[in-house]
Amino acid sequence: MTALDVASGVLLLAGSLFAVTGGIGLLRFPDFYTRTHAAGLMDAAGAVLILLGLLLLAPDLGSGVRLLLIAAFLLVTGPTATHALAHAARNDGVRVWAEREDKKR
Amino acid sequence: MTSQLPALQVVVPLVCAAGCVLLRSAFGAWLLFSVAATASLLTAVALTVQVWDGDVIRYEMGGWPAPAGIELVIDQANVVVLLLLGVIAVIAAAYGRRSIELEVPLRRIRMFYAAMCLLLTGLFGITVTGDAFNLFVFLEISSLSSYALIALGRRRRALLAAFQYLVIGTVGGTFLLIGVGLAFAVTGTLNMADLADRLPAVAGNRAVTGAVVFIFVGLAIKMAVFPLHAWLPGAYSEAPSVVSIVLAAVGTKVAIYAFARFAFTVFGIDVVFTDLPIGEAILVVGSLAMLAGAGVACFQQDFKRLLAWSSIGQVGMIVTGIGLATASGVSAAYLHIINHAVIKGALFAAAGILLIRLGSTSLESMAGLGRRMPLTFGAVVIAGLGLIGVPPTAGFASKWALASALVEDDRWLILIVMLASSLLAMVYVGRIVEVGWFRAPADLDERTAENVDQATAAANPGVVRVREQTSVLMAGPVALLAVASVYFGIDASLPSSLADGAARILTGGGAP
Amino acid sequence: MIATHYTYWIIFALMMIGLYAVMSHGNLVKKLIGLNIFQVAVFMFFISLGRVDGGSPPIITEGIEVYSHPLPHVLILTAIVVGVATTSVGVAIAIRIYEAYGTVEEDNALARDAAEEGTQ
Amino acid sequence: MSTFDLAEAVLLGILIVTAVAITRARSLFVAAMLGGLFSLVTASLFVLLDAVDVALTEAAVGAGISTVLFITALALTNSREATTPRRRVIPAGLVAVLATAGLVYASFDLPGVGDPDSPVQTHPITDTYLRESQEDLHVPNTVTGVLASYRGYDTLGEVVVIFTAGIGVLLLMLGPRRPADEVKDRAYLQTEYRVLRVVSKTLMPFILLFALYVLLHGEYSPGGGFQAGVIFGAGFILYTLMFGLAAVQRVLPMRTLVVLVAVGVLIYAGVGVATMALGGGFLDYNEFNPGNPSGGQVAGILLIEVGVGVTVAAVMVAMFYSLVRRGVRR
Repeated sequence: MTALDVASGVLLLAGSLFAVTGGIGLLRFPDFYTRTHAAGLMDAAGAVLILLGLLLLAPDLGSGVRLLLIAAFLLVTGPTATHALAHAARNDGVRVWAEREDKKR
Repeated sequence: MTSQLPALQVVVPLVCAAGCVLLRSAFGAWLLFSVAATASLLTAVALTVQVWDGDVIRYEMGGWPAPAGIELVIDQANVVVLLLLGVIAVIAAAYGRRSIELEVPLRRIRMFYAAMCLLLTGLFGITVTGDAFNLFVFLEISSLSSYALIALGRRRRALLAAFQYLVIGTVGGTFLLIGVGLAFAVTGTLNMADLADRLPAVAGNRAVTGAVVFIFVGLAIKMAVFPLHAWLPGAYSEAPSVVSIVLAAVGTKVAIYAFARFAFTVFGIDVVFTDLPIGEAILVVGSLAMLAGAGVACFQQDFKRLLAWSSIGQVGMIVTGIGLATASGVSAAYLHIINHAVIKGALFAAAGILLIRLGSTSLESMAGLGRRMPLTFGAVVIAGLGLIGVPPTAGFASKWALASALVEDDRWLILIVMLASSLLAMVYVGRIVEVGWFRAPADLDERTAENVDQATAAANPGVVRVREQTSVLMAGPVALLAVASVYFGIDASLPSSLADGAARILTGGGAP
Repeated sequence: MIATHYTYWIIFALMMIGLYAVMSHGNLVKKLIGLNIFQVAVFMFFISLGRVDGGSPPIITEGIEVYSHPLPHVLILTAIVVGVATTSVGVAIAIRIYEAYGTVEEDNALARDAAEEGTQ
Repeated sequence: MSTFDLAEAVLLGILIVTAVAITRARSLFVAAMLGGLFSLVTASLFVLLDAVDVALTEAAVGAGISTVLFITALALTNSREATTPRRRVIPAGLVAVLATAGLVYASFDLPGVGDPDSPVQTHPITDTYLRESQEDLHVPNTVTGVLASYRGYDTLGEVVVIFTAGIGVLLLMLGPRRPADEVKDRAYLQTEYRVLRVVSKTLMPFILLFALYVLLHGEYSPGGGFQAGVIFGAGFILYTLMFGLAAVQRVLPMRTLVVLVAVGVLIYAGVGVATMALGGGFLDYNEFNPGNPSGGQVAGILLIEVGVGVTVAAVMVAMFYSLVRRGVRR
């Protein structure tokens, strides 16, 4: 086990952790915006960390470059998609959750 | 050049389809469709001549020998279907010139002809191929184009009929795919000849049984064999006239051919008819179809719908011949494929004329037709006699052949069913004659106006414009088919020798 | 038996769910979605036929000896295209049905046709 | 249990759960999105089963195109489903159970999954496709080789299927345009979603470049004309979503698209006709370079892949145009 393996393992674990918390958040958060936030975290932080972890293990230059490109595209498109979702929801009049409302019900 | 004919049979209509899209005029599209139809007929004739003596032509696509590549196979079992397709295509081209102009909005006509060319491509492709998976691909081409074409019918129900056909047709196609997959799993090949070589080695395998059943059920949906016929009445009666003619005359027949090809030359008589009770099952559903189709046809209020139900009965008769799995049975089935195509072609073409002259195809609107449009009515009656099987029509020739085949095999019960269905045919044809000849016509102008109103109310842009004159291009095909239906009854030498040749190849254990 | 065949059985279960969805639902769009599931399950069946234990994707590379069979892959590429083509035509017809009938429920559309027939 | 089995079982489990959820969902948007998920998981399963080309296509078609089609259909129709009437349940269930029972019965005599001695693996064509093809074609991706050369006629059929679907959709969707809505949409798009517009504009060249890569590199890696066409089409669909129909039609008018649809088919069929004219069989690419057959093969494969790509991309975009042009009618 080299240092590279350890580093990659740590990154993969961190990425998986983000993915799992994102998933839990998606299920447990109370309203649309907070859930979008969880989902956004999943593909920005989770997926990118996993990709970086894999990058450290890349067998050759070609795979490495491809992984980097995928990570770069995910970093651009993920937040954009999250932004678009939230924006569309706001336009559509989806309201932000407030605790008081919840208690009244 | 002659060695390229099998490929040209498929490629010419395909190229014409692409051409129709590129052209800017509706007339040009019609011209291209006519070229495709004529070229296909000539190709089919040339191929028939080449295999007349029982030869088999194999054409290697891409120059790769089968089974690595795909091969086309032309023999006596499929040139019959090719000829029929070619003739009906030419008739559709002549007939469509006026009929499509009146039934389809101008801006859709180019695409309409492109879709017609693709329908031909698909049907020819199914017929010439020697590869099981390739058959599926071309089956889907013909199905997809027919879904779109049926949906262009003038009433909104055409859309519903097309959708129902799409769903059930796709399920049928997928069943076929499953069957091909099972056969592939235990042989490793898709080429029909190679499958036939390798299947005996795995005889009795449950996967082979599964393959036979799934291919049979999948194709039965496309053949509209009772009780899988539900899509047919709507699809045939709501489609534009030209589409009805092509589908009714050759649509189901190609599926029947494909089944015969699989049953006799790929899996073999031993597996399908001796080891498995598929033959018996076909005889049962065929008999039920004869009764149910003809029976329900008696209660229809619409001419085209009546014809569609009658088709279900006639398909039952054809598959019964196949189910016998004897040379005379298969020959009778092929003979009826030819004769029924001619008869139903004539009747659906006549229905198209009625639609344009009367604005409707309801039986009610046909009252007094005999006096007002004696020629069209005469053609309907002649073709109707063929449906019943009155001598000396073509229908008699093929029913006689089937009856002899049944007697030869001691199937007396089925013979009685067949006779009963002929009696029922007499009832429904009798109704048409009764309405057309004995019932007084309502005032023409008023009724026409009313019908057009209904069509408009159906909220469909394709309102039929009622015409006072029948174009020669539409009357000609009807007359030609009606005359042919009598001629093939008097002198059946051409269809019989074609049918016998096909039966020899299929039941004689010839190479697929 | 179970170890080598369970893949088939799960795939067949997927086919069953798809086929059931196609036939039991009256909603036209849902029928098309069901049809997709059914077809995709059939695709999986074909692909599973091509697999070899310890094989690699059939792209010839130096140092690799065992490859999965490319033929099922080729067939399914074609079949996927057939599937999406059917879906697109189905969607187009469904949209036209909605415009003509005001509904995409098969039963409602049929009822409306029957009612129209009754008034004539 | 190996890693492979574990991964496969998990994926198949997810698929079953998703499929059940799809049939039970009354909201059709949910069903459509789950359908996309179903395809994506299927694509992962295909990777696991070594079918990388199929996986790429399934992801692009199932999760991409089909989902877009369904969502468009829902936008133009109704997005909630009525409850299923009871009388449909029993016959449907019966047919489904019967079909499955038949399959399970047949499966007892099927060779096991992954069995190296199965008839499929031992048939001589396996060797033709995997070994001899390297001499005949020099195309390392055997899927591309079989697809474009050995079974090139099937692939012609595939292009014709797409062509037919395009014609079918255009035939059905030709109809009244709604220019008023378009103007409104445009004004709306100009003010909103600036981030999206900037990002998609930036991504556009990369998408098109990637499509070209997939097209030209299909002989060495997963991909080919069809996948490239879908990616190319997806690029234009994205552009239409962001900038409106009017803007994209200035670049690529409907008429041009319709011409391109036919041109792609003609390129493919034309290659076949050319080989016939050169004296060989239909689609026999050896004729292009009789002295060096494999050179002719590579040229032929590239040409037909271009034909496939052109038709597929044009049909995708044309379908999307005609659906969008239909406008929302509620």
